[in-house]
Formats: sequence, C-alpha cells, structure tokens
Amino acid sequence: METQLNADQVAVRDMVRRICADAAPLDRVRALEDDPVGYDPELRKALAEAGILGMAVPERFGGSALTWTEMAVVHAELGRALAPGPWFASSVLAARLLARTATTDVQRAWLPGIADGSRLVVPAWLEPGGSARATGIALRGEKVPGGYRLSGLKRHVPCASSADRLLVLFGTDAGTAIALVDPAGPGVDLEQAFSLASDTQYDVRLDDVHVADDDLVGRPGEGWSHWSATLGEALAPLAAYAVGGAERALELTVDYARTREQFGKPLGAFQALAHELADCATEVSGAELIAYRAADALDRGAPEAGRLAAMAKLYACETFRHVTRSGEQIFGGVGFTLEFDIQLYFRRAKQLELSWWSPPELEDRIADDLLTA
Amino acid sequence: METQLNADQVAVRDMVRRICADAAPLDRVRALEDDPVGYDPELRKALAEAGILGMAVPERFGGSALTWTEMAVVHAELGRALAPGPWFASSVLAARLLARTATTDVQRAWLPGIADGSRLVVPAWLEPGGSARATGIALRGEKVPGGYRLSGLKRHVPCASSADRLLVLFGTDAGTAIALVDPAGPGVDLEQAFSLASDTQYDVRLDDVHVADDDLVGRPGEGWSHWSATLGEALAPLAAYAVGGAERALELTVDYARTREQFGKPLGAFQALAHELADCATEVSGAELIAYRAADALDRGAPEAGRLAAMAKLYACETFRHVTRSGEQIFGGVGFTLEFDIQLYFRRAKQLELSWWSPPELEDRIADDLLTA
Amino acid sequence: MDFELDDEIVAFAREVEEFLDAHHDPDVFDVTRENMAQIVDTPARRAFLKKLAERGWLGMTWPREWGGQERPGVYEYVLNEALAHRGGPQTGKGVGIIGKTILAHGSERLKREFLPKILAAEIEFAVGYSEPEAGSDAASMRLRAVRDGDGWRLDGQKVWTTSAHFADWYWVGARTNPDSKHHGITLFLVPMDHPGITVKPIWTMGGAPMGAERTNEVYLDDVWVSDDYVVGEVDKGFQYISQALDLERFSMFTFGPIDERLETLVEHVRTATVDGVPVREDSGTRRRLARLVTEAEVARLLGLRVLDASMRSERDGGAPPTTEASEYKLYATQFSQRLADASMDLGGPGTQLRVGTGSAPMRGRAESTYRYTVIDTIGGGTSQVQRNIISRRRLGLPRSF
Amino acid sequence: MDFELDDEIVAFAREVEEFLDAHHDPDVFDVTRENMAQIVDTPARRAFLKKLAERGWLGMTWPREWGGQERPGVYEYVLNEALAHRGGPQTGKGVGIIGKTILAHGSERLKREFLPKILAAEIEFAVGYSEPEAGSDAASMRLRAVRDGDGWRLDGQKVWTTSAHFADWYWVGARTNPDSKHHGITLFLVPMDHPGITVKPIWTMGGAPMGAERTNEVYLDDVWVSDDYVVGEVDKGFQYISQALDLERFSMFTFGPIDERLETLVEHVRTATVDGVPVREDSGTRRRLARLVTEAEVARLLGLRVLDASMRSERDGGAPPTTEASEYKLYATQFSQRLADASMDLGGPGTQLRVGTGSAPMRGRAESTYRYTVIDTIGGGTSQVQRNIISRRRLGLPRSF
Repeated sequence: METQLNADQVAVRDMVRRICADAAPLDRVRALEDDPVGYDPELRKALAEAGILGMAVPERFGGSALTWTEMAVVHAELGRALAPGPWFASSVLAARLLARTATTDVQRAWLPGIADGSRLVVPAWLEPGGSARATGIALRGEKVPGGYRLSGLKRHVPCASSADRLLVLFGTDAGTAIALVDPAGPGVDLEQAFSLASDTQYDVRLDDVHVADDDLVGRPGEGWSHWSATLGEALAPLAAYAVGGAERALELTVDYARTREQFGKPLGAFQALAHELADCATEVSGAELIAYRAADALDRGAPEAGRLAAMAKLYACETFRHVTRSGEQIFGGVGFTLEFDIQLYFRRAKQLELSWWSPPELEDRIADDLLTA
Repeated sequence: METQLNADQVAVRDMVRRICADAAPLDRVRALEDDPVGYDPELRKALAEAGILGMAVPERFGGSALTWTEMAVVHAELGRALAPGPWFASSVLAARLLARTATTDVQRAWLPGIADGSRLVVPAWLEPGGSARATGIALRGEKVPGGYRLSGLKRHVPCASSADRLLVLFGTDAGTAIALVDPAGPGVDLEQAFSLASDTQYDVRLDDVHVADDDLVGRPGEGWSHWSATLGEALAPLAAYAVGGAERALELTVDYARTREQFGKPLGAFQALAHELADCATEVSGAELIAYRAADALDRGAPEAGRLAAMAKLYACETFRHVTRSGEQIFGGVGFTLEFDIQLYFRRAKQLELSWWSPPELEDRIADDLLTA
Repeated sequence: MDFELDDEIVAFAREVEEFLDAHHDPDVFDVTRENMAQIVDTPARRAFLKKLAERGWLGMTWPREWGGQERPGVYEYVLNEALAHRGGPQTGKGVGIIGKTILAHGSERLKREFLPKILAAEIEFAVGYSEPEAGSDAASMRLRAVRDGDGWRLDGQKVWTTSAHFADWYWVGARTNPDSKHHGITLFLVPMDHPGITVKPIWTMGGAPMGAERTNEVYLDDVWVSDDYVVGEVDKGFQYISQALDLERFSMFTFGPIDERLETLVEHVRTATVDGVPVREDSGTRRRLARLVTEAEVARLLGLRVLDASMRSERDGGAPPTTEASEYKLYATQFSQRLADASMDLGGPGTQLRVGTGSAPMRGRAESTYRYTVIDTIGGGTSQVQRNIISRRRLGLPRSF
Repeated sequence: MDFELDDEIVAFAREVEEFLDAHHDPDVFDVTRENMAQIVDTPARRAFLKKLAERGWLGMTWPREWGGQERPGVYEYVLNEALAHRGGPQTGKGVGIIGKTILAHGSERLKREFLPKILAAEIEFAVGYSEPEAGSDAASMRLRAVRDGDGWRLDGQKVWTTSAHFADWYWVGARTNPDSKHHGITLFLVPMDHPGITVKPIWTMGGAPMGAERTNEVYLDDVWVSDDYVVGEVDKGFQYISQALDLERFSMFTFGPIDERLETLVEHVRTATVDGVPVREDSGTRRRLARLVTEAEVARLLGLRVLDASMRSERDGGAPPTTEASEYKLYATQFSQRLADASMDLGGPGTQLRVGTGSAPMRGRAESTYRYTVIDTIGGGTSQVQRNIISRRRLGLPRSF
C-alpha cells in the first residue's frame, strides 16, 4: 500500500507539469477560449514528444501504453493547467475505443497518428433531446450496400473542425454502431457552439453521409457496450483531471486568503472562511484518493474498477464544483472579473460535472453495479 | 399584509404558552418519555378548558373552531414545549376527519368529547412494510352482513391505550374505508412500541374485529381521499409545531453559545459557530413564514393551500432537524447527555420529519400539484 | 398573519402589468442580462424610465412636498418586482438610496437641484463606496478629501462602480477625517464628466457573449467639490451609507429575477422530453423541483417580511428591519445559486451551451444564470457580512470578526 | 499509488476473521452498542481480550524488548477494524496511547509495572483529560496537583471519563504549574479504587433501552500520588497528550462500524419491499445510496492514507500525520452522521422504532445510529477543532480562534 505517487509517477507528473507551464500557461488558456481550433500546436507537439498523446495507444502502434494510474497523473496535471485541447477525447477515449474494438487495419491507420500528434480522432456521441444513455442515440444509419447512410445531428463534439475523424455513434436495426466519419467529407456540416467553459465544441450535422463497412468500429449492435465500457474506464483519468483543477483552484484561493486583508486582518484569519477552506482541502484529498484508487483498480483489472471509476468521477467533479464555488465567494468581487484566474476554474468545473455522464447517470451506474451484483 | 401575529393570535400564543409552562414543563416531558399513557391529565384538562382540544371542532359540537392560523399558533407553542400527548392526532386529524365526513350521529357521539377532553380518537393508518400512500394499506375488511370484519396490523398509533376510538384505514373491494374501532374491544391487541422520540405509540393488531356499517366514517372507497385531504391540510399546523421546536432549540443553543467559554471566549464569538447559528436563525424565520403562509392560504380557501401545506411541512421539519443537529454540535459533549434539554428536541425533530409523510412523499405531492396543474 | 396584498395594491399590480404589456420592447426588457438587467445603461432604457416618470411611478413614497405621493413602500416593491421579473430597468438608486438620503439629510439646495430631476428620470447616478482595499469593510474607505477653500479636493480610486460609464453624477464617499474610521467619511455629489475623473472598464464573467458586461474602476485626480455638493454633514457619510444599505440590501436583490428563472425551469420540466420521455416523469427531477419551489417560496416570504417590517418602521418610526433584510439577502442569494446549479443539472449536458443558443435547454439561460449568480452572494454585503449582522444583532452573539 | 494491502497483511486479516468466527459470542460482539462497542466493560469482554493477548495480538507494534513484535502499524489497524466491524471490544488505550506514551517517556519502573500487564490484558485504563471548563481546549485543564513530599496531591474534577466505573487505573492529567498554560500539565497514574476518587455516572442518549449507556464525572479529593507514578517529566503532560492525540484521533474512530452500518443499509435496500415493490427499484433511493457508498469509500481511503503516512513516519522518523488524521476524522465522522440520517430516511417511518424492535427496518439500527453518531463529531476533537488544525497546519492560514 502506498497512498502517494511513487518515484516514476512523480517523474510523469513533473514532466507534464513542465510541459503545461511552458506550452499552456493561463494566458494561453485565456487566448484559446472560444477558439475555433481550440488547442495550441506547441502543446500538441510537446505532449506528443513526451509520449502523452500515445498514453492509451499500445506500443506496437507507437504508443506509450501508460498505466491507468499514470494516465490519471497526466490528467491531474492537464486539469491543474486547464490545458486546452481534445487530449482526453482523442488520446484516451478514441484511442481506447479503437484499441479495444477496431480492425487491425483501422488501428494501423489511426493509432500511430494519435500517438505521434499527427492525427486527432474524437467521439461524436450526444444529441439534442437525447440522454447520455443508449436510448439517447437517435441518429440513424440506413443500411445500403457496402455500408450505411447517416443523417442526424451530434452535439458537444470537441474540436471537430480540426479532427481528422469523428467516431459517430448511430442506430441501426441491429442496435448501436460506431463509424469513423471524416468531418471534412461531403454531407458533414460543422457549426461551432459556445459553452460555459469556453471550450471548443461543435454541432455536427450529418446529411446522408456515406460510411463504408470498413469504416465501422466494432460490429453493429455492439457499439453501445464498447462505448460504455470505454467511457466507463476513462472516467478515472477524467476524475483526476477534476482533482487537478480543484487542487489548483484551492491553492489560488488559499494564497488569496493568506494575503488579502479585510477589517484589518487576512481573510484566512476569519474562522468561517478558514473552516470552509479546511472542508475544501479535505474533499480535495478525498477526491485525489478515490481517483487514484479507481485507476489502481483498473490497472489490477479488479472487478469493482468500473464502479470505482464512476464514483471517482462523481466525487471529484462535485469537489471541483464546490471548491471553485467557495473560491469565487472568498475572492469576492474580483473573482467575478475576467482578469482573475479563479473564474476559469469555476466555469470549467460545472461543465465537467455535466459532461461525460452527469451525476444522476453516474449514480445509476453505481447503484446498478451495487444492487444487481 | 401582516407578517407578524396579530393581537388575537398573540393572545392565543400567550395562553397556550402559559398552559404549557404550567402543565408541561420539560421535567414533565422527561417523565412522560416512553410512558404507556403518554400525556398528563392536567395538561389535557387545561387544554380542554382553553378550547384548544376543540380547535378543529365546529361550534355546534362544542368546539372553538379556530382558524388554521390560530391552530398553527397553538401548535407552535406545543412544539416549543414538546408538550406530550396525542393532541394533533385527536384534536386536529380525527376531529377534522369526523367533521369532514362522518354522519351527524357519529359527529354528535365523538366531537363534543374530543373538544371537552373526555374523549380521545386517533388514526390508525400505517402498517409495517407499507408506504404512507394509498397502496400502503394492506389491512383488509371482509364484508359481512351489516358491517366488516377487520384483520391486520397497524403501527405508529399514538396513545392507542388511552384512546376511546381508533380511526382505522382498511381496504375493501370498493377501495379504502375508514371505521371507528374500540381499542378495548374484542380482537384488538395493543403492544407499546418505543421510538426515537420516546413518544407513546402502539402496534395495534386486529384479529377478526367486527365493525358495524354505522361505525364507518365516510363511504367505502372514499377513505383515502378523505384521509389524504385531512392530513394534507393538517400539515400546516404540524409545520408550525416543528417551527416552535426549532425556535426553542435555537434559543437554547444561542443561550449556551453566549455563556459557555472555550479558549478564553464565549462559543458564540467563534465565527464558524456564529455563522452556523445565523444560518439556523434564517431558516427558522423562513420556516415560520411558510407555515403561517400555508395556514393563511387554508383560511382563505386558496387553491394553492394544499401545496403550501406540504411545502411548509417539508421545510419546517428540515429546519427543525438541521437546527437541532447544529445545536447538538454546539453543545458538544453535554448535548449527548440526558441531563441537557437539546437532546429532547434533537430526537423529536428527526422523528417528526419522517412522520405524517416524509420528505419524498411531500415532494411528490408538491410536484404532482405543480406539474399536473 | 396575512400574506396577501391589499385589494388596492393588487389593483395597482394589475395596472403595472398592463402598462408593461403595452410597453413591451425587447431593447428595454431582457432577462438574459440577468442581474445587469436592472441598470439604465441604454437610451431605450432611459426613455422607458421617462415613461414611468410620466406615469407618476417614480418616487411614489416621497413626500408630497417634493413631488411624491406619500404612498407606502409596497407600491415601489410591486413596481420593481414587476420590472425585475421582465428583465427591465429598475426605478433604482435615484428614487431609492440617493433620493431618500438627500430627502433625509441633504441641503435645500441639493434637494432643489436633484429631486425634481430624479422624479423626471433625467438623471442617472453612479455609486462609489468600494475601494481596492475596502471591500466588505466599507468603513475602511481611503479615497482622500482634503479641505480646500469652500470645498474639498478628492484624490483616489474606487472600484465596482458599475454605472460609471453612463451615469451623470457620482455619489461618492471620501475620507475627510483620517483619525476616525467610522466618523470620518463624507458623501459628495460630483458630475461624472468632471475632467479629473477617469473611468476604466473591468470586464466580468457576465454578458452574452461572455465578457460583454462590465463594471468600472474610477480614478479621481484632484477633483474639487464645492461645499454645496456635500451631502448632509461632514464626517457622517458612513452613517448615511449604513442607513441606506439597509434599504439597498433589499431593493438591489429583487425576488422577480429569481422567480422568472424558476418559472423558466418549471416550464422546461413541464414541457421538455429526453429520449422522447417527458422530463416531468423523472422522479429525481420532480423531487428536486419540489424542493426548489419550496425554497423559492421561503425566499419570497422573507422578502415580504422585510417589506412589511419596513412599512411598519416607517409608520411607527421604529428601527429599520436590518436583520430581516440580512436574512432575506442571505437566503435569497444563496437560493439563487442553488437554483442556477439545479437548472444546469436538470436541463442536462445541453445547458453548458451559452445563453442564446437556440437548441440549448431553456435557450441557455441556465448557463448565464450560473455565471451571474456568483456575484449575488458578494455584492451589497457578502453572505459572511450578512451572517455577522444576524449573529450579532438578532442573536446577540459577541463580535466574531 | 497502490491501495491494496500486501499479501502477508491480507493473510493476517484472513487469520483474524477466522479467529473471530471461531470466538463468536453475542455477549462480546454487539453492533447495537454502536460507538460504545469498543469499550471493555464486561467480564466477557475482558476474557475475550485475554484470548487476543494469548494469541499475541496485543502490542504487535511494540518493541521486542517489551514483549512486542515490532510489526508495522497496519497489523493493529487490520485487527481493530475487524473487531470494530463486528461490534467487538478494541485493543484500546492500553496498547495504544498509554502503552506508547509509557514506552516513549515512562520510567523503567512504570514500564516494568504496566507494560506486561497491558500485553496480558490484565489491566484496563480510564483516561482523564476533559474537565467541566476544559472541553475542546485541553490545555486549559485546572485539576490541581500540589507538591507534597515525594509526590503530589491531586484535587479537582474530571468529566467524560467513560471507563471510570470499570477501569483499574486512571491516566489523568493535572496542573502542576499554574503559570504556564501549555507547559504546566503533568500526567499521573492513579489506581481507580483510591479512596479519594469518586465516580458519578452521567447517563447519555446512547444505549438500548435509551439511557442505558453512561459516561462519568470523576472527583479527586486529596489524592496523593507518589513520584513513581508520574509519567515522564513534570510539566510535559500536554506535549505527551498532544502526541498521543494524533494517534487517538485515528484509532478511536475506526471505519469498521461505519462500514457495518453501510452494509446494513445496502442489505435493506437490496432485500426490503414497500407495498410489495422492492425498495431497490426506487430511483431516489438508488441514487442516494450510490452517493453514500461513494462517500464511504472516500472516508475509508482517507483512513488508509493516515495508516500509510503513519507507517512512513515511523519508518522514516518524520512528523506524525496530524493533518491527514484530522481530515479523516472530520470527513468520516460527518459522513457517519449523513449515513445515519439517510438510513432513517431510506428505511421509512418505521425506522423511528427503537433499536432491537424486530419489525423495524434494519431492526431499529437506524435509530440507534442516529442517536449515537451525535458524539462522533465532538469526541476526540470536535469537527471545529479538526478544521482549525487543517486550516493552520495544512493550508498555512493564520490562527482564527
């Protein structure tokens, strides 16, 4: 048992922290808010060279095949920095999905590029009026000889304009399927959407888009179980992202509380604020532990890993939201201005809580696992 | 508009407060914990003489027919004092149910006695394994010539051993019915049950108990709607009971925080505690307002009165629980001892929150009203 | 206990609603501006306020001597809540804290110069209390006023003067006596276009697109103000500010916008579907909504209590309802944040889309509300300051800060 | 990062479970005593502790020189969690704070007299720190010890000495120097049957029937204690107490009972029906339970972190994990109350019935847990004290109390 990072993990942490400090300082984060591309080529290059973009790619495809714990370490740093870019979507979700289920040809075509930073692949999952469950996928694929014709609308697709392929979830007579779709191809229309977190996301409209059977990832009917399993695991590093954000937001707030004076003493000398920060600190400790616990369980292949990953995402995002809410309150008026950093964390925290399964969806997963066992 | 008690209401308040101070001081409350009878004849007499036991009884049956607002004032005082006895059950619930739906003969038989303190009538509603909804009534009445034969188990029946009649809810082929049952009659078996609040309640087992058609209150099939409407209104004074309890628990805690010293200053000079008490005070204000708002709406016959009464019970009980929880924390070790008074409030608060419809049941009522309108 | 407005007030409320229906104008009424909807920062909004003035609805509580109607405060409450509910500009600081302070303490000259203009909606004020080093602790104000001839010379900096870039006059506190923290502040009126005044924008999280709403820093550089524009007595400014704050705490935080947001959410739950299933059928959603409407009613009632108590104190000459106002402000603004959070959750992931996005649940209102309500528990006295007031003044606990 | 116990520890845990299965006895193991289950207040419980002693499971972490096995703290953790989970008595204060303080600071004589008896489970201690006027502020202890010959004369009163009515020895702090708050307390060992000691019960909300559990006031009237029974140095008692508290904070609040209560609730939800419908089908119940199991895991992990950090500090000689212990204590005890509250709610109105009521959901456990957990956030340092520690020592904020 070891409830701290070991030396190797510390090395990964320090490396990613250095990369983010160099290539994703907060002025870059600000500059990239609402940006149509949504990431910095310099950061992409640095992450690729460090093997981070290949973190979930098997070594035979040029990846670094990090452990889940290491991926959590990476994401905690990305979260601390709020590093802009679709790294989770492409290098974890898409990479794991392809590695899990695509044909070797498809894997050969895309995984090395994801790892070396020359390719971006992102999922196109959610739809307006649809839930984040299997029943939420209304986009239909009509079977035609040699493939499908897809029509419908996807929403919240990260960095779609610079993606090389989208992993589109769609319904067929056999059930949900997943196909690689070129966002620059015919019939695909992208419209940038703006969000609370000022991240880069698109509405993607597919109008009679042809996908060949070779573009399918997994068999029709298996799409949801593949996607659900992939996202279910990826919740662990995502939780670590929230932990990193919460930890940094807490540091910013504590620093401010130590120096800013009111009524002749530092804010942190007011017991009500000091106690609120103590609660936040405790929650951040807990969130960190449960995120790494989930990652560790995934690394061990433990049967409770899926439940733990959902618990970690639930708890870490709630912590991130709570800590940034307290942060805003303690910063006071300046926290409401764009000039201060706490608002960057505050806005991202709530969006992250809603994204990639919201609290009720996570709770349902946890309860299903707990009560049907 | 007037968000305070008016002079008449203040007079009612002062009268009931005086009665409780005389006949139900906290040492009597302690003495009657887990008592098989559960109330003091002296208090019963004083309440009867003051017209309180007839508060919901029409004047033609010897009652004082108080307004809902006045009944809320009465209950706020009973709650402050934690006055032991089945007054809510008999003088509000049973009296209103009989006044609403019983035959004149039955009303003449029971309402004057409820009002003058010579009779107690209490509802026998809940069952083990059953919800507090219509579907929770499993006790069956088998139709026999001239009446029904009842078998089954009722739980949480207040002061059943000293009650003159129980209002038993039971199922028939036509739906729920309500009948007056003599708890001392053949086939009725009482067993005292002990509770968190140390109130006096009984398990009541009915074994082939005969009730005559004349003993029915309302028609078979209408029982649930009568009961639900009766309890639905009575939630307003019940909320006021919780408000009174919360208000008194807050006073006890504030007094303690003003005088008890730690680290060289009064507890109330610690900002974290002062702020917690400020939150409690605000909630108590809100609970008081919404309880009287519900009562006022009932007095006006306003269409939203039912929803408001449910909201009042929900909010006031949550406040009572929260204030007593904070009270225990601020009292510290002594609050855990039987010697101090705060524990009397703490234990009753949680039980009241669960009783006479719990939070989810109230929320469902509120949402039904809001979303099906 | 009686929670209904009197018949003539209900009639007035109806009259107001009819007037507002008749004067509907999306340039004037815009709920998506959330908390900023109350300010009179555009020509259209100024023009609308003039119509209110013509109708005789400004300064209804003022003495007849100064053009008022000596009506009880409930009329202003009804009008402002109706305006706030529609995202319209409020009758605001002029007839409120500034007009009332001038009425109570101002010289004859100030009354004659300002009161008629206020009633005619010909003047907008900016308020300058906050300074970079004086946030919650207003009495620690440092902007210096030094005696100079028949007036004072002001030098220093203010922050959070939201109206500075469009107001006509600056209602500003300055330190006239450095030796007494609480008895050393004086209130001045300064024309906003004084050459010694510089206004610099501070862009906030508010607005659509985000960052479109602003507040300001205001620099006063050697600004001479004649004694004629001193409000009331020298060194009594902090007392005037505190008195007026009791009022502002209440009127700056109308319940109308909260109510409007709640209606938006209830309407969403009532009508939206997810995966073809009505949202209103989800038990968790129903229950959370039931709690929200309950807490909203509590907030509204705490506000009504302030109204009632303040009318009573006006009538009977008692103390203003300070702790009642603090309880309302504390509870309503925290509820407002809970509501914002719940609106995000109950609307689902689509609520992350920015306000105005047509396909977003509630057209993105959850998002803008989540951003804006941050400031509710800070401005006009933080939640911590309200709790200090309640614990000391209502509960009689010792000072804990 | 690695959250699994090593193989040999897992093997030890299995050995413990087998031992406890074999020694099952309802007189010794009783989860319905909730937080009081840990004390060794009956002959049956003392006898059981002797069996643990025979098995070599007392003082496993102690030095071999004094009969220990120099095993890492995880062994004691595993044993105590297993005992706590079953509602059994803990290895407790003797091998814990008292034994370890004697080992670190006690004289050769005290070691020889007490350590063997502790290891043989032949002695029970009561701890006397709290006084009527010294609750959270232990350093303000006033019970007086006056120099008298080769010893001290003790006079005064203690409260909350839970074990006083059955313990053999009193581990008691007294003020030997009135001039220094933090450097004027000395620890003494006094036989509990000393004629100058009077024990008076204080009945608590705990117990079945309610009020059956007690703690005590202890009066010391002219109690002479020889220098031989002074622990460590005179006037250093507060430092010894503080060191030991870091340990107590953790070991007095085992996770086992929380886990057992959670299992009881999960089992209820899994198996109970209401109106013939399985409780587990209710979406609100499912979701609340999901949150509880999540928070329980967080509490458990915060505890594991204390264990890991304290073993590291023993190994590397670093500072004890004070803030980690505070975070665990703060979080776990507050969670314990949330769990109690949720167990009442999720079990429905029947949970109001007193523990042991056969027909009550979870046999009334929700009720007893709701009563008992009140003391969790108070004893062993209140939640407020823990937050003070965290804000000062972890966050570096100034003293705020």
